[in-house]
Amino acid sequence: MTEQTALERRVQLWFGPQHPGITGNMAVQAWLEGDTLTSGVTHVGYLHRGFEKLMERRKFIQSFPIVCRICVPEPDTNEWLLAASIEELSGLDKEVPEKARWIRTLFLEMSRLSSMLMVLGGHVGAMGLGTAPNWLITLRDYILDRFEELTGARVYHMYVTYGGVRRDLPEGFAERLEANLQEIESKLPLVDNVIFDSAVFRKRAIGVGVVPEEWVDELGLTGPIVRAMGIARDTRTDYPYEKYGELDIEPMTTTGSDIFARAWMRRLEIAQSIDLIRQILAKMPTEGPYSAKLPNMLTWTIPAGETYVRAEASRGEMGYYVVTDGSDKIRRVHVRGPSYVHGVTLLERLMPGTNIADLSALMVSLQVCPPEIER
Amino acid sequence: MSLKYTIAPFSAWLQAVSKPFTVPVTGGPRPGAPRYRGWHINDVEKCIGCGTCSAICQNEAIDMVPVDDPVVGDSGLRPKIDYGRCCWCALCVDVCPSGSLGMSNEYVWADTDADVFRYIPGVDEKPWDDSELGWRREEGFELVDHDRVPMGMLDPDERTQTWAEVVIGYTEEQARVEASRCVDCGLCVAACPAHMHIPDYIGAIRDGDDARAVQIIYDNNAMPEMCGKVCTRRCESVCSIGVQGDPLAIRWLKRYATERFDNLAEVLQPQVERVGEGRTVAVIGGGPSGLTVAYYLAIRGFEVTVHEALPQVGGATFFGIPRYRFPMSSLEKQVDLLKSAGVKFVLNHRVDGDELTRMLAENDAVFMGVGLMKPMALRAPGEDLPGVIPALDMLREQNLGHEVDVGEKVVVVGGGNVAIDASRISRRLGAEVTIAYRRRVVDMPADDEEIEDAEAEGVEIVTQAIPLRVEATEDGKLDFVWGPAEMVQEEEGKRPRPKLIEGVENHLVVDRVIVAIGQGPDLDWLPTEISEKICNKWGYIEVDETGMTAVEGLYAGGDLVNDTADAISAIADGLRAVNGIVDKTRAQHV
Amino acid sequence: MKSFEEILDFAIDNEQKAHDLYMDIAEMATRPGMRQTFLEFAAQEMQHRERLEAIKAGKLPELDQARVETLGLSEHLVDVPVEKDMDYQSALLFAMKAEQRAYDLYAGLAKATDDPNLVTLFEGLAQEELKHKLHFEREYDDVVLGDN
Amino acid sequence: MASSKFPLAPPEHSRPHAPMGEGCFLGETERQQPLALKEALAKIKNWFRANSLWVMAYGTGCGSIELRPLTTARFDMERFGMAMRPTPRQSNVLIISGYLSVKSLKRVIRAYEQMPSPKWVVGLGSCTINGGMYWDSYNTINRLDLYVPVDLYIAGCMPRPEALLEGFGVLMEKIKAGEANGWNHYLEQMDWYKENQKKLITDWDLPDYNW
Repeated sequence: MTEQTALERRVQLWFGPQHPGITGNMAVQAWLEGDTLTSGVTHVGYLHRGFEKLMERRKFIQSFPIVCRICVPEPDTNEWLLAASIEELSGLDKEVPEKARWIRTLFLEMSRLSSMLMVLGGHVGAMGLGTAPNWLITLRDYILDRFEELTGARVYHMYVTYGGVRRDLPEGFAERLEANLQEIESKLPLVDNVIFDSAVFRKRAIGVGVVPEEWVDELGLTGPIVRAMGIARDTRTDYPYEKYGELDIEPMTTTGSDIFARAWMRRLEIAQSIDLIRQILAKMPTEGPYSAKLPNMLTWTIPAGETYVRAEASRGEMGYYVVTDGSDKIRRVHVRGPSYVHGVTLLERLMPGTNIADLSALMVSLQVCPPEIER
Repeated sequence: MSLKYTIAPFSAWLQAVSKPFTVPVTGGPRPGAPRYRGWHINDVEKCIGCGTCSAICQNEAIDMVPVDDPVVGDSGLRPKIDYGRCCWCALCVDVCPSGSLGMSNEYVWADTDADVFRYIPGVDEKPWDDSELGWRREEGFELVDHDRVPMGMLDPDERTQTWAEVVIGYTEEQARVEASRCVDCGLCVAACPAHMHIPDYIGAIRDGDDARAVQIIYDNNAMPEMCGKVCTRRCESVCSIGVQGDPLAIRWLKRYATERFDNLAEVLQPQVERVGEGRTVAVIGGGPSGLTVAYYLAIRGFEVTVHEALPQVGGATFFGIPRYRFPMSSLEKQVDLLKSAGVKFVLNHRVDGDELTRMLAENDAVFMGVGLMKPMALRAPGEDLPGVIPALDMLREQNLGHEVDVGEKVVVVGGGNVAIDASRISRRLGAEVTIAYRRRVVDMPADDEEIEDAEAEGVEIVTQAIPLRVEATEDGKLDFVWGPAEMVQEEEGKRPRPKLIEGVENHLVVDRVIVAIGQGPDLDWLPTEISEKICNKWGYIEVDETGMTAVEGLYAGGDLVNDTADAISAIADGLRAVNGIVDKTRAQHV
Repeated sequence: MKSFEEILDFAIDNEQKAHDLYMDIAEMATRPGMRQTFLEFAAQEMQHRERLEAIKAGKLPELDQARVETLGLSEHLVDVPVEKDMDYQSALLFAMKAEQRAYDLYAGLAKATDDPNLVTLFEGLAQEELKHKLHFEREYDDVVLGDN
Repeated sequence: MASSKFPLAPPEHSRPHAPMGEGCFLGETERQQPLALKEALAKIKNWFRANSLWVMAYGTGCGSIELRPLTTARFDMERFGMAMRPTPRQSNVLIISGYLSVKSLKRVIRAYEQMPSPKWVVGLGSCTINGGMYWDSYNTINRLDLYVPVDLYIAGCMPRPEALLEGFGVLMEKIKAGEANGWNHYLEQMDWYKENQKKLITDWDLPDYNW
């Protein structure tokens, strides 16, 4: 047998789009030597719907049902960002009632919690362990129940609007949410046992997929990935929005910057979210309007201007750059989602040298959300 | 790796003995949350078919389909929802001006056919029609603006001291804000007798294009400034925003647009076919219907002459409407526009029967809009006493600039706009005024705003008061005797009638009794051979769909013809006659 | 005391007289609209007459004894003389008053009679006239007093 | 999708579902069996098929977010014999969970054709019925049944897990009754489907059928 060249030994492998280990509808084209990737290219576009274009031909209020579909597991950040950016440009932000701001903060934090629960399950799910994901998705479902009660829908809430929120908290909502939080808290030690105390997970996660610290500023990394390096960076504390400034909140950090650290980071943030939700419920005023008086939404025009508004999604910093031209529609919007940086740029950099079996776990730990990459 | 990490995951087995949290499937799917956004429901009785739900739907999931005959204030359309488009955002529910649309909390629907997922809520029967729960319109969260921009008015105390216009009018900024409240449903267009293009001109005002607004307004109204001040606003009564909030101030917006321009001829450059070159038309009566005919025929090339008995055209809008509502300058502006369009006026000239016959022979068409000039008599004992005067006479004298003496205390009999005008004028002349009306305030045909204004100016309204007789007192005053009435509901849905309670008499000593109980046609001057053909038993004139009477070439319109007796209906009659005359002329060309 | 038939004949005659009166006024009227009005009134009286004749022939049930509530308009409005050129308001007023007089007649007869059967008949006829009056009063209330 | 682009009306589409008949999917042995036996066998087979639906886990659109809870203990699809399978070769239910971009459509066609017959397609949500949210998007298809035969639609945006369970119940009934024959229809009307698919997928590089 003649000696094969390195190039000849390389195997090209399509990972996705139809693959249970991929985090959504996207694909990775990988070149392997043995079972180690020499390089990889991400392929997106399977979910592209052209949100930014669609929003240019919808009136301001009509964009709400669209934006929440940008990120399926965590739609609410998008709703808030659209509302906040247009409120800033129109001057309506001064009229948002106090209670609406509290409800919005609660809403955003519930959304982060539900997303974190899902991703933590995904961490082990990607390694073929089914127990923890099944528990965590169910726990997430309890939060979805509360969302359903609050907003009228399980997944796409369309709850935040310009000037406030669409409905008040239902009677007894806080008590039922608290009961759910206790249920989640009571299950978390069990979850710890099957994730962080699992030999399988530790072996496959510790030291795998390390993101070097120097890439943070180079690539614009944000969110749990950065905090898992020990860098205390969190939009909620760095640029407080809504009522985060009035909450007792410190960015959680851990060290290691590997898959394990990022999973642990999410575990910490789940605890933090539960704590924050309790704080919000305690501080929220019971009386007062939940929405400002709105102008006619069918003819509402706002002055020309541009703004960038950001929020901390569970994946990292999410931002909307919005330009208006004085008409009743958005002139141009750019959705800056963390998934593009994490799921395309960072992932492609991390792929060389990664074991093909770890690729799925790596993608989950970067929390790649394909619909948000493509929009 | 320590043994702990090998053993710990097995703690999951503990769950095998814990309470399961599987949702059972028996008894159907779990009900949705109390405000779940499920399938649509619609209270079709409440729904007015305005289509606002369809307008706000970004997915074009809602089509308005006809299910019923349109009536005023209800387009007869109902939303049909396509669940191949719907995204359950419930913006349609939150925007619904009538509050009829809602959502049930049911959410299960699976079928093999893609074309079945659409229905008309409330019309097509569905299992969830009676669903108690689900997403509903909530008071306090509106996607449309329910609050009208308040109109500036003179202070009531100040008003009685002056003849200046009471309504101040919108500023540019106020008008833009008010105009932006429109949802473009078009119910007003159907309700307006003249079918003015209301959403279009409101849209132009909103977009800051006032000239365009005026052009659209003049498409089918030659006296919009008058309408902008005194119209009876049937448009506003059907405004979809008005179901739950304040209707759009359509009248004030029209007023704003027309007041913006002093020289209307410059703004309006009507591009219409001049079909009437070389043809002549005579108009008898310079009221709203006559002037409408004059303007639209003149810009089409007809040679129009308006014959008016009073020294000023305008008809009821001149002699019947007090100057504090419709100032002379506004009327003159309208007349100037007509003059610039080439309309000739013959003033102080009352046409008689012979002249009408001659006119019919000499002109291509004659339009008659002489209005209701004969006041209804009180027919109570003592009505012939000096000091008992018809309100119309009093208004005319006042508007002609003659001295009117109402004394110190006045009672006005009636509840229409004429009664209110007479009483407010009397207030300005310094009298103490009481209105005696046979029915209740809600039954008054007068505008609600007018009634409020009158009360603010100190007019006292006595309701359910039936005039019994008028007697002269010894000191030269009049004793107005009235009896109380009870309201009798004779037929469901009709307005209740007053019935005199026998045996009670109330006295009111006044200087003048002004009678404003209504007016009827006065067509005694018509030649019998014409009146025989065109009059009905009430003395009104009957016309066909082109506005023409049974006499060839004789058209009629205004209060004489319609049963609503307001300016905008007169304008609509005028437009009908214009179309009739133009169509006929065009047919003759061919 | 007169018999049932005689009284009905008297009432029929009354209706006939009213009919003739309206016909006369219609003849006098110069304006075609008003002529039409009075012809209609006359036609109505004819109907009333036919109704009474039917009762006389035993074809119709007894007269409705239910009390008719009128609006009380004719009581306090002035009477109008018969003129050549009556307008609609006067015509209604005239008709109203005529029905009122007919009512008064039957009501008076009912009072003056002792025979309970006849009282019932007179009162029925009186109510019948009141119904006619109410018809005109309603028209007056709608058309003439639209603004009051 | 404007109908003008597709002049052909769906020919005797997957609805109403034609009864199971002779077709190219039948093996040689089945062809030779007498009719009564064939029918009886078909009934038994359908009963088994309906009670062991294996679903391909391909998150084609946002609806897949509600498929995940379905697999957990709370909604527990496995009690109905349904399970998520990772590859088309192992599954017989393809869930199109919402909108399909043109790029995804190509993969869906490939995956669908790779699935062993009998196979069923379930369209979730408005997007598969008539375009849904993205009716005016330049990159999504509006009507799914122009490209692959759809046996069942479950309306919602997204349909909740409970609605999905109910929907699968309907699908099972259809299968048991032998009425869910979209796969058969696809083979019979292959030309029509291919024509529609090729109209949209301009960089067509697939074999005519992905066995």
